[in-house]
Amino acid sequence: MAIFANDRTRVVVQGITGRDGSFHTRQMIEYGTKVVAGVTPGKGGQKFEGKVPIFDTVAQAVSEEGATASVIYVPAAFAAGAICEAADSGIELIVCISEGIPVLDMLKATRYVADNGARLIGPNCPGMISAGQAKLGIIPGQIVQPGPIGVVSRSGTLTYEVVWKLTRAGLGQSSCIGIGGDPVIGTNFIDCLDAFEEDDETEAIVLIGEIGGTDEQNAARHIKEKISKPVAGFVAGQTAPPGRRMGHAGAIISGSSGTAAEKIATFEENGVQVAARPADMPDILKRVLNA
Amino acid sequence: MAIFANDRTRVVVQGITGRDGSFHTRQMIEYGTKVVAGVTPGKGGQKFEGKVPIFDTVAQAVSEEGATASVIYVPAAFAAGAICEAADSGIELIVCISEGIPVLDMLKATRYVADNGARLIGPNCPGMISAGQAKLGIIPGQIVQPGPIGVVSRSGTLTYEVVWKLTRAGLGQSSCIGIGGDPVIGTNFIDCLDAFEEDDETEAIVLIGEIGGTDEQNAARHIKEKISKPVAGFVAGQTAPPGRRMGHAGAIISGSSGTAAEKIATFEENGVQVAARPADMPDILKRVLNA
Amino acid sequence: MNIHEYQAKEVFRRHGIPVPPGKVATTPEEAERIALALGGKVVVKAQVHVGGRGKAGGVKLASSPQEARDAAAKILGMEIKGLTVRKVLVTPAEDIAHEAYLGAIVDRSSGAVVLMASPEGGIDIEEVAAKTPELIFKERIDPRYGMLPHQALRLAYRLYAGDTARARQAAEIIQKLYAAMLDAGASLIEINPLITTPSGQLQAIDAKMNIDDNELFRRSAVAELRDTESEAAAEVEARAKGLTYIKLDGNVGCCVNGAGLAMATMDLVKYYGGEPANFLDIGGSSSPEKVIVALQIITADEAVKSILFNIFGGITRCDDVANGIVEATRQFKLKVPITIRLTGTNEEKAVEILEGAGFSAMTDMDEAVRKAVELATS
Amino acid sequence: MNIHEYQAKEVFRRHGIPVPPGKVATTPEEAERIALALGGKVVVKAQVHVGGRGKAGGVKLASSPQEARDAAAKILGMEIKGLTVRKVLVTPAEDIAHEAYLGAIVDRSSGAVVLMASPEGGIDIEEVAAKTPELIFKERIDPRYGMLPHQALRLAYRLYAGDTARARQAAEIIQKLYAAMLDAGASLIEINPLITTPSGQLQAIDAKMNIDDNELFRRSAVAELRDTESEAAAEVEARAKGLTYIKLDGNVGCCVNGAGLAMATMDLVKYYGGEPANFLDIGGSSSPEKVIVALQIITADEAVKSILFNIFGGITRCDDVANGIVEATRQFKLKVPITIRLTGTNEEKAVEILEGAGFSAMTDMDEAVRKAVELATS
Repeated sequence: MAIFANDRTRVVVQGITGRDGSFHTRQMIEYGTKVVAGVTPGKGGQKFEGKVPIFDTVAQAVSEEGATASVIYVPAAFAAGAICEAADSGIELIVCISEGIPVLDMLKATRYVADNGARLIGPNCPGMISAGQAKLGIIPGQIVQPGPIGVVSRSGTLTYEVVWKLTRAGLGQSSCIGIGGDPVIGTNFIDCLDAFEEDDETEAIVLIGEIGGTDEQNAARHIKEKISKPVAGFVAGQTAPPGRRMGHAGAIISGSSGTAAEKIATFEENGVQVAARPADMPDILKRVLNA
Repeated sequence: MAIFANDRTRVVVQGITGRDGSFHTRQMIEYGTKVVAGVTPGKGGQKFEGKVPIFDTVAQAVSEEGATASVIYVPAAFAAGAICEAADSGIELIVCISEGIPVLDMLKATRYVADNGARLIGPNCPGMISAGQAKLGIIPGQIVQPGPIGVVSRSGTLTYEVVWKLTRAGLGQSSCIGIGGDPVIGTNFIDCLDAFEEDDETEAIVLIGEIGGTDEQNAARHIKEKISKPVAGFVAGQTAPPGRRMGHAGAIISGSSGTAAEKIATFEENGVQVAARPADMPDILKRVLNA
Repeated sequence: MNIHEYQAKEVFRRHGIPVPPGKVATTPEEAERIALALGGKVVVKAQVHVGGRGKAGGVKLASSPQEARDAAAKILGMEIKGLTVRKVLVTPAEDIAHEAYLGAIVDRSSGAVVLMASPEGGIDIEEVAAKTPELIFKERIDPRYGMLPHQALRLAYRLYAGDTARARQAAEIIQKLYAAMLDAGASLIEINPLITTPSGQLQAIDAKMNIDDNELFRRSAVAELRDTESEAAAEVEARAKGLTYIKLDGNVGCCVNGAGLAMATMDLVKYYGGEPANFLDIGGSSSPEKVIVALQIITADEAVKSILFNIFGGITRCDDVANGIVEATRQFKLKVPITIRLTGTNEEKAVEILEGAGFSAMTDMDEAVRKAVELATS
Repeated sequence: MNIHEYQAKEVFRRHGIPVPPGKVATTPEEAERIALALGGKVVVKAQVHVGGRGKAGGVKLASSPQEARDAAAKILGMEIKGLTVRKVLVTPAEDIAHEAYLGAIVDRSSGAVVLMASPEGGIDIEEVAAKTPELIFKERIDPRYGMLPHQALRLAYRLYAGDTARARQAAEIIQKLYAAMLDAGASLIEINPLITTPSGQLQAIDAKMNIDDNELFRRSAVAELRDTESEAAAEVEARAKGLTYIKLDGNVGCCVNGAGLAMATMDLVKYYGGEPANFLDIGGSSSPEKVIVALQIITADEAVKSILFNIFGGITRCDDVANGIVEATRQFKLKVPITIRLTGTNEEKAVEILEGAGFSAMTDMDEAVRKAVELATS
């Protein structure tokens, strides 16, 4: 079944006529995604590639074409606004690829999405792909293949690396979610873990973390308490230098150094199998799937 | 049982050392209300009348004295802030007597109260009284007497007039709620109707409205759909001149003239017995209670 | 508090909302000079706090400065719905390709500011709302987030579908209108019409703002916009003393504590065959002084044949009211009979004070109202 | 982006947060003149973007202008954690009755700004947080409502229980600190210590602000506060070209697309016994030009003995990277061996380009890293 999006998801692309938007829309369509509309204010009435209708507002894309999900490729200055427009227009799943959005804007935008009962993935993320069904974002379609592994990651290209290794080892994926590396994001590790837990197709989960923050530690504890499916983890940044001191507030608020070592230890304490290298991930998964 | 507050309600008074606050706190205590704390920033550690402890913040009144309800008598400039403080401190019932609060402040404050799961009565209202149990506000205690009538009203002294007539006719009250006459208020007619409907002690309901807005019309329709107990209504302002035109926007937004005649007609269409004079109210109630 | 069109346009101008030039005049000569400086055709518009001034002859087109002077001479001093016109706005007559409506109001039922727009602007906007409500578009502004960019743009596209250049202009005006509303503490703000000129530019041709009286304590610059000259003198005097007074056409002068009870008292006057001469609420915490001012205002109305006090003591102390009545009648002689109903806080004391001064007092509202009506008609 | 203490204090001053006077100096003579103008004892403080400057000798007390000059002479040019001190702040030495801590940060886990305060301020605040967390008080600011008055006051009373005069001062400072944070687009803002003078006045003695880089496009005045002189030159150059570069101590120069993959690559270098010389992320949509700059920066580091490219093509096109490598090596000769791993978008084209120029390319990450480490250690 995959999570969040599948072959019935009706996608509107916000910023469809931009450089990135048009390029990736073509790739999403090629992958088989149901791209039903685009939005670029001022280009309403035109068609993208002669096929996909373009509207001035997301509201029109929803009422005219029944869009249920949105992918956002608009410049940083307008991206938080685009997220809010989608949420206010009845879009259920919003995937924001745009990077460089001010964090203070995202504090409000994530609340707005929640207040409107929608789901946001990102921003500053590669988006998601439900293998063989729908691609919302920029994850290269050729590296995935349908199968039993759910992947969730804070990274972009590192995700591709891991997914590609899984695919080459014959381990297909249900869905791959890049949640983004910004400090304030919509969907987090725990949301994805819960969704994979519920998803019949997913048999094991890969979680790819990074240094900084406490999301991996929180995910680890949640896995122990709530997730029955096996989870394999990887944490990038073991050799990263301790960040230059950013004032005391960071350490005070999290009570954590956010190092890779700390995250790996928390994974292991909570029953998550940790891969030392991305290349070890397929073997770990084969082991847990056969256990 | 009465609604919203009873003899177990633990009350904190915000602005307890002010002119109005101290006067009415004495009256509330005299009525038997459990006034467990007061708040006046800068007077923390003192005692009101040598008995009621005063704190600097509502949070302290909640943690030290277990306050569950608050009555606010602070100047208009600080009243919206006081409402938010109460809601943020875990107070469940907030009764704001203060008048003159800017409506734009109240738009935010009412949302904040809702986001924090609290109930606000008022502002710019006489508060409420649960007969024989607790008085939160300024309704004169001597005019009420325990009994089966629930009273809800937008007015102040007109409420007293009606309640006093009920009492003299031997018709006691469960609770009397003055919801306030401001454009943006917390608890409205419908909230009170639903609470009276649930309240075992209440057998009939009196609803006292005024010209302006559409709250009475909405209440009338709600009564027909959801309220099984008999409701008697009164609308003040039949002889009020049509308001000077306040731009088109008012009429456009409500699609209603908000006249007394319109409200009375809507009451009658929806099965609410309407009193021509306050003096007719007791007879109407006796009739419906015996029906 | 209402402010005049010319004042609202000044607020608009400060917020970057496009308005035509124009100045206010209090004499025909001044109007002529302004028209001369503007050049071309002008409109002379009465500045008065009521609607429907166009139909009442308060708006006139003038092709020359001389005509502007004549128009101003006709409009200045004119009475519109009981208010005298003391100022006119002289502003260029614009060529109009299209008229839209834009408004924002604090909406009681949703507890939010609601923006409203219609491509069918102009004087018949209420008819549009009643007959073709699908041509009125709304955006509810969540007070927690304020106006979001897409809301302004979405509304703007409703006005000018297919015309992105105009829609972008309108979206900017919508954002600024909302900002002006918050900045001035307005409970209502309107542009009607928002015109499109033949060259495609948008302009606010009329402007209306109601300021929330509760905002004035923290907005002194806005409070100074109040034009007491354009309001009824008795209402201004009452407000200065903390009373609320509205003159009506009847002959029973009413003095009540609390707005709801005041209205119910007026209704009861009517019920018993009389006509109330006024609405007068002496407010919550009254004092003898307030009562004296109230009696001065009521007795200044020549139509009043009978005075009725209806006081339900709560915060209001009945003895304060009694003392005020006694003191007032020492200061000036009442020429009409007075009926006094008092009940509640310190009722006995009040009765004592009144009887000591030769007045009698009642406790039942219906009885008092019936008597006051009788006295007015006898 | 970090800004200096003296810059943060300027922001504070504009927002009405009390800070002592003081000026910044770049020479000992200038420091002497400032000390003379201030009079009395002064503190000379290194302006550098790292913590722990006190322990490193970057903060000195001076009793006379002559002493201030000597202190500045010692501090200017000093290296603290790899950064050269080029500016000092000269500011009066305050008498301190009490030290508190105040800070605000964008908290990832609650998705909100969190205000933090402790009555136990000063340099050991992190120890306080670790050992006596009950002495750290927090207020989470709902982004929909902003800082509410009671939150500031509640936090202020936590600092100065029983002292309403000081609590009210502190509440005002807390409100202003939050306003300054939003106004400057900061992700972190701190006062440590917030001192009480013997006369009961509060003052911000140190000031720290981190600006969210994503805010700079819309805050030109804030962007101008960037002091590139106080940052490592290579990092400044990289940022100017859209790359992210951080120098490390190893000898395998890494060039990767994407931060996560870059870190994973560094980890793998270590895994295979090597030491990464740097973190370098060429970003998403790369171009041959970016690759050239990246190679310039890597090769400028004398410690680099082996260069490793690890590219997983997505938006990044492998042929762009290949062209960049070929073009760079035409412009300047590489003195160390280069190992190239490419896979993904336009991989075949890239291999063709590289082989045409005499390079070989690999597709497996582990294999490439192992080889690059070997080359660095051989």
